[in-house]
Amino acid sequence: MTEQSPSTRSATESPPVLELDDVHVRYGGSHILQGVSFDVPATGVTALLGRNGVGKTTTLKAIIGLAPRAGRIRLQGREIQSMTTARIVRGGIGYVPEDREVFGGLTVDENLRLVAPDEGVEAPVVGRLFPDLVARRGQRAGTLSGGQQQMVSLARVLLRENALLLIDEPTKGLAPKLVTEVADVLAEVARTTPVLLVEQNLPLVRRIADRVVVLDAGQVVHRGAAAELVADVDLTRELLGVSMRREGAA
Amino acid sequence: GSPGQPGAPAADGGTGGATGGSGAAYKVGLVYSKSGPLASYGAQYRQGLTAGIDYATKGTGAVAGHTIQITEQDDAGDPAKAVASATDLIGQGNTIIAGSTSSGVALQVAPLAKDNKVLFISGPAAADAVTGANRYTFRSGRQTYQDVATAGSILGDVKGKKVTVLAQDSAFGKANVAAVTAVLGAKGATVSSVEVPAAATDLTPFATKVKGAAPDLLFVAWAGANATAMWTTLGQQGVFDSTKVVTGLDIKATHPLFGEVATKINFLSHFFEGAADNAAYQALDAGLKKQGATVDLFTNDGFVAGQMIVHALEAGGGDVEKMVTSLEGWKFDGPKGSLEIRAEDHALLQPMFTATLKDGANVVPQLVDTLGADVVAPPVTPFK
Amino acid sequence: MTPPTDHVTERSTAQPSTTHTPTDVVVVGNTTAAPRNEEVARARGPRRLLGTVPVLVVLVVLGYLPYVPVELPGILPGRVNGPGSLQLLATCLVIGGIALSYDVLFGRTGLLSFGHALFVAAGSYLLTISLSTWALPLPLALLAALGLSTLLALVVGAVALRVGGIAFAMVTLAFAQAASIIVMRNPGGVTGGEEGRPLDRDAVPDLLVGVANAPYRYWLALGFVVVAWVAVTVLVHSRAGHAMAAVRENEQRAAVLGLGTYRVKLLALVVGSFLGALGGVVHALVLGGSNPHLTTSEFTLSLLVMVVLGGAGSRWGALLGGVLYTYADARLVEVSNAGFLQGMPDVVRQVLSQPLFILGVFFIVVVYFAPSGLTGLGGRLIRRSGSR
Amino acid sequence: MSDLVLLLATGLGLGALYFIAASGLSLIYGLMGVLNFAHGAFMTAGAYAAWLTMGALPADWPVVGRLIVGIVAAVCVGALVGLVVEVVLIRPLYRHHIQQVLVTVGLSLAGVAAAQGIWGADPRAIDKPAWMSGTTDVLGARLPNDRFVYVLVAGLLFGGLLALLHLTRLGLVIRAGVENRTMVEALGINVHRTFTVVFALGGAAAGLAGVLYSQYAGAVSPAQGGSLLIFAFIVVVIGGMGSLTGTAVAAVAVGLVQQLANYYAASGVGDLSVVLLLAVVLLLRPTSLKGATA
Amino acid sequence: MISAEAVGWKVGGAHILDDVSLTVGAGELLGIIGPNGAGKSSFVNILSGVTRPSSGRITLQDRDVTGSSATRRARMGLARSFQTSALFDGLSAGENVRLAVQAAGTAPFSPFRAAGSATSTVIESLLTRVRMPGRVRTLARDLSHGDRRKLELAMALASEPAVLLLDEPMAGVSAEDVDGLTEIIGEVRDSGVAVAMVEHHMHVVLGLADRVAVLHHGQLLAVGVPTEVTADERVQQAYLGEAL
Ligand SMILES: Nc1ncnc2c1ncn2[C@@H]1O[C@H](COP(=O)(O)OP(=O)(O)OP(=O)(O)O)[C@@H](O)[C@H]1O
Ligand SMILES: Nc1ncnc2c1ncn2[C@@H]1O[C@H](COP(=O)(O)OP(=O)(O)OP(=O)(O)O)[C@@H](O)[C@H]1O
Ligand SMILES: [Mg+2]
Ligand SMILES: [Mg+2]
Repeated sequence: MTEQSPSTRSATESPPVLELDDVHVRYGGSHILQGVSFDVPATGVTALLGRNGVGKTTTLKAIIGLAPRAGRIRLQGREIQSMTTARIVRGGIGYVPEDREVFGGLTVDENLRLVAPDEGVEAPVVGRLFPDLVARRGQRAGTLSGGQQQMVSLARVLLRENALLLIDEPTKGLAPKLVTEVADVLAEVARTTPVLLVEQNLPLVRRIADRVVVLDAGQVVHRGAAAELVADVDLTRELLGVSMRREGAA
Repeated sequence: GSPGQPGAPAADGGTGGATGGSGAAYKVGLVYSKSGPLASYGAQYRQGLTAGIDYATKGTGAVAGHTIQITEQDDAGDPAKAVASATDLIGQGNTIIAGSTSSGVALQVAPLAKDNKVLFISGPAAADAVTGANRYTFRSGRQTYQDVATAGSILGDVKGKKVTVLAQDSAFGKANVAAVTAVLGAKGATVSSVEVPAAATDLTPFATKVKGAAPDLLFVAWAGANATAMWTTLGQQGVFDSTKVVTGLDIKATHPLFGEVATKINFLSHFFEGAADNAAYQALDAGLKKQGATVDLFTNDGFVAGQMIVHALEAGGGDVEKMVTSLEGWKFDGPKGSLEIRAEDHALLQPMFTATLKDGANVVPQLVDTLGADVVAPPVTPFK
Repeated sequence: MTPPTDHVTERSTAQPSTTHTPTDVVVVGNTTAAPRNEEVARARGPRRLLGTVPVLVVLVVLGYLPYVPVELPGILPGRVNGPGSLQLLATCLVIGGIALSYDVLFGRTGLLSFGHALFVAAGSYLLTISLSTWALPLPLALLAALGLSTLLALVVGAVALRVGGIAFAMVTLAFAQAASIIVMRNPGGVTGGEEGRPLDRDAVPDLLVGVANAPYRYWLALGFVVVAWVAVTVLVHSRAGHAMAAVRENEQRAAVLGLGTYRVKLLALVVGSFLGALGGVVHALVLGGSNPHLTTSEFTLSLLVMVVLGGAGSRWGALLGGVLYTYADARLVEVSNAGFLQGMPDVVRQVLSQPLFILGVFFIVVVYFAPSGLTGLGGRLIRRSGSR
Repeated sequence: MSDLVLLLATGLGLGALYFIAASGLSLIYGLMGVLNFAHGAFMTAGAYAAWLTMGALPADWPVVGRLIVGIVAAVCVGALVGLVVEVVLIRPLYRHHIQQVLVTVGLSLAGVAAAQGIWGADPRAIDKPAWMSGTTDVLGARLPNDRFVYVLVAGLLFGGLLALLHLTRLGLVIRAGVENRTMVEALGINVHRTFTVVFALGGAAAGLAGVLYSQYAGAVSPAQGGSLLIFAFIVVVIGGMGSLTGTAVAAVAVGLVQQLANYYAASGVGDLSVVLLLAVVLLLRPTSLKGATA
Repeated sequence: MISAEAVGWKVGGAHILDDVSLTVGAGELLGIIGPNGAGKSSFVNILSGVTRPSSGRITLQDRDVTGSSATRRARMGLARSFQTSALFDGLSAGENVRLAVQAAGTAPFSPFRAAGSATSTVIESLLTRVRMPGRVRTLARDLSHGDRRKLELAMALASEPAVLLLDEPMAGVSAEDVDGLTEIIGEVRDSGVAVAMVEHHMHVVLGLADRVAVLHHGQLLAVGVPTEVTADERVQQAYLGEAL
């Protein structure tokens, strides 16, 4: 257990937007999250890192009410751990799931209209970030390529004002060029909305994340500023089994 | 040690006393529809039976000092359940089984009677095949042949006439077609049929076919649902304009279902309220009133079954062979009039009726004619 | 059928339905019925041997019942070894075995067939017909009934398996429905129409006829269950059984692995149908005839209900579901005619006196409180008490 | 010629009835993945509601007036039954599709049995406006007037449902919810409420079908809904589960095929015609008519 | 080993693939890259028989397999993974692998062959190889995303195929394991298997591929050795951008 960070909170003056306090998730007999506690400050990108299967996705699901959870979760000071998913989302959390989960039978436009009934694909943010989607507005989302579906999934949450975005591996399966673009989008979004980001692409984390939280086996093993982690090769190797530097160089 | 006989009761006596010493009850098992689609037939049968036993035992409910103990089982119209129930009842020592609201049940239970040598008195089931099924099987109701023969009488002399049968494409319907062909065909009528598949929802095509055939007499053999739609359709397509229409009169509850054409139909009837009048009828009427019920189609079958049970017990005690012999050839008065159990095949020879439905809100059947048992007697079908 | 694209596959792992065949939702593909995996539980040899102990115990107890002269008032009609009780138990066992045969298709392979009744009825009717109409001796009649039924399964399966999902369900339903109509129409007088066809008593051994011989019919039914149980056990532990599980879980994936999914499904259908036909044969012997209820789609539907009630993909589940369903169906008539109803208000009494009402409510209650079937419920209880 | 006109017209009327019965089924199936076996019981509920209402209204009202009130009652009762069933029985089993189906099987048994217990197994006559029992001569054929009513109602229902699904936000949510309920929820939309609405709508359509079918049959009986349900199932399947347009086309096709086969084909074939049609359609076009029409 | 000749695929008037010809030889690893929606997965689907092309020819081990089913091609020694893992969700990870092992080989399917022939050691070693030891008993549906990807790879390897098609094997795999899996794929190639791999992780492609094919709008934009291709300006513009 490395508690390196002197104080995450000093970086931001305002109170955290999200607080997790001793959150547990159990599926049947398996204890997946074993007392996870961390805060998400009200600005910037907080990256949630860890090896495969440590519980990153489960953490996001616990926050949004898609996993059976115990413990306390506060959004802007309000306890949300016993609310339904729909209420939590309306309370200001946007969620981009790991599996894209677009509505395959609906057109691109209809997918977006679910969130923004009046604008759909015409919303300025879509035209600016994902012109490809505008061109494919009438295509059924199920026939989109993997990357295109990822765009729909991202666009969907950007259509609404959110207090916090939970984004699970947004660049998975995206072409390198698009990864860069998405990174830019996220950086821009994070200027106005705090983001809790799960990501395996460490160069991207380095580029846009302000803080990191590292999970291992259902527990938080590290909290700190992103820059610190990047700077400390040994720590990165210990926590994530890989060095960010080398990745970046590739 | 090795176990005893499988299926045997406990060695130390136990409860087994099914038959035996004087004063023990005579056990009669009933297998009929208390629930399921034929529940109302079953209810009528049961009410009639109570009245019948009461009448035949002169209110004592006992034969020669032995009370008649009735055990009831519900077959819900399902032959498989009926077989299980009958097995159970026979196993419990009932030497008489009665009931069978539906033909399917009657035909599946009849072999059991023979296998286990018990008396079986079939109820409202109309299938001709129950007659002559085996030595142990009797019936207390009428059979299809008698229905059809009655219909034939309505047309009078059928020689050279065209008769069409509109029937459901089922065993019941087919039996009717066969019976009409046999009865009326033999008298010189040309018989054709329009068979309606069970799954047909709209009956217009069949009404059109009937209309196209332009018969002198239309015999309708229809059981169960969408009767109203069928009659309405026949009316709409103008079948009644040119053809005499005959059908069987079902239980009271169905009388309002003929709709507007009710008065244009000629009915043959097994039995209805006011069809006959004699001591047995009055006893039936009174017996039913006591139970808060009224005379209806199948109360007769129950009543007659009651009479037959009592007669058999009087003559044979618990001895099945004696009971069988006592019933064969027995002549007696039932609510319909005088009846005879034909010795050769156990057909129940009985009078039949024709009727019309009176107009108005309360459609009440009116007797038109009574046909003697001999006029409508089925041919003999010896035991297999 | 247009082969589904990669995209479909992609989504189907993540979402409960696909656009191409939204129908697959109810079908077993993505089922939430979560057929339990016995393979997981019994992986190794000694464990598997241990697993057979309860089976043998149950078998011995069941086999001994005809020697138990005890009365269980309210539970069984008369003595346990009385003819009524044994007949009832025999019927329950036969249907339980047939449910087991249906589970080969439904629970093991994920084939939602609405036509299983066809094969059960084929076994039953072919036996009565070959005994009575064709006057074959019993061994030949058995051979004819089973052989022809299996052939029928092969033909029907070969055609129906060209499609999948609900379409498969409906094609099998169409076949079964056609057979039902034919049986009802009583061609040449061989099926007896809606009245059914009694068994020719002279053609079967005396031991199977008559009320007094109920124990032998009971043992016959028990024997059938044992045969079905063993057959299913062997099947699920064979490679074919594994392939069936693969087809159930993800058919396209199985195809890409090189498993001949069509053949796997056909095998499952034929084996299931053979066992079903065997059940039909025994059914005819136990009940003394064939009746058209066996041909109806309601019968298949009730098989489905049994399997799911008990727990799909588990031998205990299917068997227990079949036995309990049949028992409830038969005994609820007693409940609904029971005396205690007399004191109730009219409407309540009238409603409660309908056995089907009680049966319907019974299902709802069971499904509601044990969504993964009775065996699932049992497992849950065991686990809970174990963890405390 | 007049025969053909008559058969086509009545076939169309039959198709209209099938469509009305199937629409609710298709709606619930398509959108929730629940093959609602209780749909027949819902129809029965509607029919009895109308029958009771018509009986309770003053007898000196014109039959048409009583019928209209009866229809309203049937639709309301259908919707209410659907609503209650969804909230109480279906919702708690959301992750268990097959179990949901089983619950509806149980309901169908219990519902019909309850009706039978209360009102008896026998059909009860229901009043029908005189005009609807009459006929109109068209090209020498006597067309029963009530068929026009069924076709009209079916048309309106079809249009209404299509508009609902494709033009409203509710429709959009419904269509999305079909595919991935969790995700709709994760977008902040209350799916529970939407599905309840869908079930109530399906129930209302069933109620309507029930009362119209009782008019058609001239009587109400407990098993009535079930007998119509079989055809509704077939229609929904041929039409491609969940596709409203497919359902409409299939309903008309089944109605016409049944009518024509019953008249022109040899006895017995008529009965098989519909199942044969079903098998052939499925084997030739496994994805059903949907692809061709939607 | 496997080759596509002038393959085209149209859906409802849209050309998804247009005149694509590519060959992968034994012991060769072909990287397939291209922007999202370029048609890479569609191409893999066509090679593996999941989709039928509208035009062109596929040959596998010198036999024309354009018309044959996915099952048939699998039995001829072709294995593949899916872009989003397609697993037997209700079975455990071990059973998934066991099925893949059992289905392997060119022997016709024999239903009653003893089930135990795939020993658990084989299964366990395969799972260890893809860096997910101790997961044998976990149901596939309960695996985390990255573990599903690895299991997918294990299944593709299990059959010891002659031709291996991988659709984004690294998507979602944790940074730590990417190197390990890369190594495994390299070994497989070195053992003489023809591998075609769609992948967006450029360092993986560059490290592994003998040749790289770039698809763009369904057309083959470039084929060649990695350094050459990545230097191509069109490729940079269409695909790489300023890569992270
Ligand atoms: N429904 C479930 N039932 C049981 N175990 C589960 C379930 N869902 C997830 N798990 C287990 O919980 C653990 C954490 O899963 P999670 O999806 O949160 O991992 P992750 O950190 O997101 O990994 P990845 O990087 O691979 O996506 C894994 O070991 C997984 O197997
Ligand atoms: N049925 C269809 N109808 C219309 N367009 C389709 C259909 N199926 C696929 N497409 C289109 O074909 C293109 C190729 O899709 P494909 O999945 O092969 O892309 P890809 O190269 O694998 O992309 P990615 O890297 O994002 O996975 C996409 O633009 C997609 O939208
Ligand atoms: Mg994850
Ligand atoms: Mg792709």
